[in-house]
Amino acid sequence: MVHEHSIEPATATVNRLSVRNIRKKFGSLEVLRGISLEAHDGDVISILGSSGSGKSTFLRCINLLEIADDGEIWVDGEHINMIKKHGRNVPASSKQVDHIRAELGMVFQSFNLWSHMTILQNVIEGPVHVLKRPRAECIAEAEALLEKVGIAEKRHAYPAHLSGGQQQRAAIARSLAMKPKVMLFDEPTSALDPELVGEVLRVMRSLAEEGMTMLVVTHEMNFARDVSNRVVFMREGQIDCTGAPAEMFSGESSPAFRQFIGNFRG
Amino acid sequence: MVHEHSIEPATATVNRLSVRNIRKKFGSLEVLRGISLEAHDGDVISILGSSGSGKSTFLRCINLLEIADDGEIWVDGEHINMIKKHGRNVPASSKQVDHIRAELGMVFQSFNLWSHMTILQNVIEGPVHVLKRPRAECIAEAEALLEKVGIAEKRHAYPAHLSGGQQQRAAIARSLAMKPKVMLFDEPTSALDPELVGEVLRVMRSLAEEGMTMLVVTHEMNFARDVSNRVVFMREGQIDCTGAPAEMFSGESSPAFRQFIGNFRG
Amino acid sequence: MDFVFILQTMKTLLAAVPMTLALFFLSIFFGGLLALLIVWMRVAKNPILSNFAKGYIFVFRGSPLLIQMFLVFYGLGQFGFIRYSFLWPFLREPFVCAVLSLALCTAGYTAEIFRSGLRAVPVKEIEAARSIGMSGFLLVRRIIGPIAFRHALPAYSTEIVMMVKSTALASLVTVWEVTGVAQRLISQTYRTMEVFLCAAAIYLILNFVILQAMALLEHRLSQHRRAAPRLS
Amino acid sequence: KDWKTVTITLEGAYAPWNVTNPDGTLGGFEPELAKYLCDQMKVECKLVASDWDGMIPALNAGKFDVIMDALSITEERKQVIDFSIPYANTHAGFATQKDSPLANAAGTGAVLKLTPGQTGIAEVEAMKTAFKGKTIGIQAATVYAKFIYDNFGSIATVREYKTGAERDLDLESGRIDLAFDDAVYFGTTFEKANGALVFTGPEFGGTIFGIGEGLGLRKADTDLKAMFDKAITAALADGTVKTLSMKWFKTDVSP
Amino acid sequence: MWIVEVLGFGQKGWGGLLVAGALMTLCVTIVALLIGAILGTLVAWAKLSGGGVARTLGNAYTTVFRGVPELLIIYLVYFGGSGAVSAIGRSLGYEGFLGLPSFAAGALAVGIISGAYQAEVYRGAYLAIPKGELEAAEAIGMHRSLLFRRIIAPQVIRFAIPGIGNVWQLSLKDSALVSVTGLADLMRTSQVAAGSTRQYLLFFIAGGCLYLILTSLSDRLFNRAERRANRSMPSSFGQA
Ligand SMILES: Nc1ncnc2c1ncn2[C@@H]1O[C@H](COP(=O)(O)OP(=O)(O)OP(=O)(O)O)[C@@H](O)[C@H]1O
Ligand SMILES: Nc1ncnc2c1ncn2[C@@H]1O[C@H](COP(=O)(O)OP(=O)(O)OP(=O)(O)O)[C@@H](O)[C@H]1O
Ligand SMILES: [Mg+2]
Ligand SMILES: [Mg+2]
Repeated sequence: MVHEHSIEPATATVNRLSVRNIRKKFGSLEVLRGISLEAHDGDVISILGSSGSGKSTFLRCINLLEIADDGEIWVDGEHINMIKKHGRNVPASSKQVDHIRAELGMVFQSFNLWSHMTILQNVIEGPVHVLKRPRAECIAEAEALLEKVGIAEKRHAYPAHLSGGQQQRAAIARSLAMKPKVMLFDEPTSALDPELVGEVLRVMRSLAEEGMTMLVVTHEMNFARDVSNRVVFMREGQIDCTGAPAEMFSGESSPAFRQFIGNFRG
Repeated sequence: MVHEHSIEPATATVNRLSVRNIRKKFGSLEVLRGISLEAHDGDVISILGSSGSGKSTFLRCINLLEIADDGEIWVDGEHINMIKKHGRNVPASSKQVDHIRAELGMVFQSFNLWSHMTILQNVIEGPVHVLKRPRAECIAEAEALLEKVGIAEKRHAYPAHLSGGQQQRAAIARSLAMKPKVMLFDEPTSALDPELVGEVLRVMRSLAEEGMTMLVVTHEMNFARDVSNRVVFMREGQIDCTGAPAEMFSGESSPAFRQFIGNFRG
Repeated sequence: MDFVFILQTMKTLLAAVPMTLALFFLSIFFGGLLALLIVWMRVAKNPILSNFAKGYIFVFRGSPLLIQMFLVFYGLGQFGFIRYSFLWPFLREPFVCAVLSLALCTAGYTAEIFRSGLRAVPVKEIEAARSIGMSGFLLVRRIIGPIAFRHALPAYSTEIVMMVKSTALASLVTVWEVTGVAQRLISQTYRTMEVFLCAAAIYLILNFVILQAMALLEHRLSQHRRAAPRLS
Repeated sequence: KDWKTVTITLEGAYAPWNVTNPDGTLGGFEPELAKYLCDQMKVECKLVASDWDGMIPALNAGKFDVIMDALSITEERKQVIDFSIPYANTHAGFATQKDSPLANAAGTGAVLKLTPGQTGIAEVEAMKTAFKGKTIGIQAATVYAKFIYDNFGSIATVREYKTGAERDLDLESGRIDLAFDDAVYFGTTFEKANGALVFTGPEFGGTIFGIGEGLGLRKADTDLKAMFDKAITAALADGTVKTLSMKWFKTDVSP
Repeated sequence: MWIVEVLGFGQKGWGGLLVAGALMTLCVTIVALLIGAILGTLVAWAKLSGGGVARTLGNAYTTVFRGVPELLIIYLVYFGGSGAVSAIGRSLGYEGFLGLPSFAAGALAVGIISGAYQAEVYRGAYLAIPKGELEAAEAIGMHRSLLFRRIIAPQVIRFAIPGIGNVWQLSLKDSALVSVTGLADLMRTSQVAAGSTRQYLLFFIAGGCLYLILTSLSDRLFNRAERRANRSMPSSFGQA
């Protein structure tokens, strides 16, 4: 267990994802105040933290939906190039942005399925139009994926006709279809009822078992404890403490984290 | 603990709410297949059940947002009169419907605050315009209520400017302002994040302590176990089993219920 | 009722329907293209472009089409530099001018309609697309365009119906479509009501057909909004 | 019916027959003639402006009693309204740009009196060769339109305008080569064009375009027609029409 | 400098008449909008809640008055309406002509058209009210008239404001057609001035500019109303 306020050196080796000293301000509000993190092959990292601590912003900075004011990001060893424009950080190449994003799967809290497409169309959209792969091949893979997350029979339905848990699983399938190197999950279960939570967690667990690298922002302590191999606790835009779940939940953590999990009777 | 498939006789005594053999079809889909229930003064009844089992429909039938095809309802001893029109059940008197509804408070899952009114205006709307009570008096009471649910400082804000938990509490205050005999809650916490859930449950708990009769459709097992004095488990439009929470959660319940709470490690 | 006269009138008016339709389709087509350009400028970050688009929309929505058409047709010809430019062979033609001013006008309206469609595209669905690596034209073509178009469709149907009626003004610039022919018939026969009722019937039928077609399109594009098919 | 007041309508935008002054009052040849006629008949006249498009139906609906708007007396119009005797009869002619090759066609400056149905006129035949392939602008649905179609429809492109004013703008800009219309109307147009436009070929007069311009009246009001006929006869006899005509048209349009 | 003189307010200037025309246009449009508001509410109500017959009539109204050229409707009202009034007058023993005044006929005609568009606006606005808010009102025992007055009407007005702004814009321009009734509105005044002076381009441009001024004034008014009505919404909600 480390109290992590120092900067990790980013070694561009087998690291799937490497983030160094990310900072982000919204106006005068400093939301991220220097975050560093590394994820290796097969890592499942749970990111915990109270509301407003900057968890979503952190994920959004990684896949460049927000541009960090400062810091470095490597995805699968590739460094994301930034230049300064009018005193603000902007990506040097929008081609690289698209390409990096295609390697990072993002599953949003509110699913964000495209409402004008069926589930199958949602899933093949990226492979066919972004990766420009043959349609027939993509459909076959998409059907296998939908099978895997357990909603194959809904493939011709529109998102609005699916329950929340089904939509969430469709969103996961959509991300997986891009064969990302790393998956980012933003509170994948918080809008679901207990039964649906179970379904989604089951899918994520099987992904973890297959060795997918994942960053998961979650309020599900059970998931953090039982599935992930590392827990990161964020507080006021910084990493307050991090460590293996067994250590963290057994009490060897910061006082803030102990207070945070106070209500949790695991 | 009773397996409840028989019809309870409706004794019009101190029962706040009494429902006998309610049935409801949507088209060919039989959503409620004969439900009976009694709630006495101070009862807090949790209604559990998986998605689609008819919980919401049941609450909506009680306050006549849906008209049951069959069955009897008494509110505070008063029988709701129905007549047949074109072969369908309709309330005999719309005056009675308005009057009954004023005695039943309903808190919707999606709050349904009136978006064009401030929180205070939302709360006094019913007392002033439906109960026709003096405005000044209503305002004083409303402010006390808002104080009680902890959002007094937001009274001049519009619903859209409040967080989910604040909106939910405003909706509760709006219902309470009508001084209902019975409160119906439809999943009052399912759209909230874990911290807000706590706030809302705290308010409900204090209502329970004051002796308010409540029917609560919920997914919060902790609430069902710790706050309510009776648990009803619905399954496929029927009451599968019912009983005191202690008995139900300790395993003396139907196999379906045990499976339902399987994931719950209270 | 003088049926012979009405029949004769109908025959005369129907002969002008192709002209009305030609004006309509061409101006809707070019107006739509222009509207896309205007709306692109309107939402652009560049203040020069967006202010130009704002001004364009203001002028063409804010003044009567009659005046616009008059100025395009009779006004442009007053300027020597236009009369001696390469454009004159085109602008000399009344039909071209009629289509041009109809298209300019509808582009102003249509741009506003498309913009409200754009505003209705959920930001989150755009983010989802970005997060799989979509950007630029691909994003517009696959996600933003279809959603915005679907949302704009009802308002756009209304605009299209108004365009059918607006073609009536083309007789001002010597393009004789249905209303112009009707007015000419009236000044020959002085039977205002009969002739106008015939014209009205033609427009009503045209618009009814167009509205039905648009409703069909709307129906086809809103599968995802309808209730799910019953699984029985 | 006892006529004490009579409502007369005119367009107020057809210089120099009738115009609106910047202060909103009506002026021109017809309002001044109307004043004389009403004084003759000892009735009070009210002049109201209204739109040309709705004039004849509005007369029959009873919105006013008389139309005085350079209304040519024609058979078609006689089917729906009645006319007084004519108070003017103007010539018609071709106009073109001053430096156009079509200017100064044979017979320019002459006046040709024609009767209805007359064919084989030498001057017209000459113009047909001169105007071959050109574009002639006319005001739609006028007596002149028929004349142009009958004589030039086969050799030239005829373009119909809703109003003469629009046609004149196109003549100036060169979209059309020739225009055919009322000669006194052209008089004002030429004045505004500062000499850029001129007549070409002879002016056409006689009864070919009808017997002239008269007042439009409802068929039922025969008594009113009789009163106006009498007043117009007087105005023609004592030279009032001629005086007003010289004032406004710089030529005599008395029938 | 003759332009200044011709468009000015002096003895030879048409400024006064043009401004009077603009005011007339404004009056016709305002009255038409009010007539349209009444008709539109009735038709929207018929289309939403009426039985089969009312709904069919409502649909017919909106289809016909949106689908038929405006000019024709103005003719129908102007001449047809006068005919009707005269017939009533005659049956009461009044001889002679009893017409709808030009202003009334023009405003009524434009109002009828405006009503068809407003009906659609109100219908859309009603459908935009979250269903839950209506249920919440029913659930505390509001009866229908109270529900309409307290919950539906205020929200319909709020949602309808942008749409009404568009209808206003349409009516402003439809009112240009009432000149066939002889009403000296802005369009006809421009045409009269153009015909009397033979300065067509000048007066059409002047007329166009006056229309644009009317538009920008009313735009400002509607934007303010929209902001006011949306004060209960988050600031980003659909605002321009
Ligand atoms: N686009 C933005 N503009 C301004 N402030 C923002 C923006 N996005 C987020 N913030 C602010 O940044 C802070 C962190 O937000 P963030 O969404 O990252 O929190 P979070 O940890 O994901 O919280 P939650 O658990 O509630 O989702 C919050 O105070 C939020 O108000
Ligand atoms: N208005 C309606 N028309 C047709 N079917 C309906 C209607 N309302 C509900 N249903 C159906 O009735 C069944 C029960 O619905 P209900 O909303 O009562 O379930 P629930 O127990 O509240 O579920 P949840 O926990 O998901 O809210 C569902 O299958 C639903 O599809
Ligand atoms: Mg978040
Ligand atoms: Mg429910």
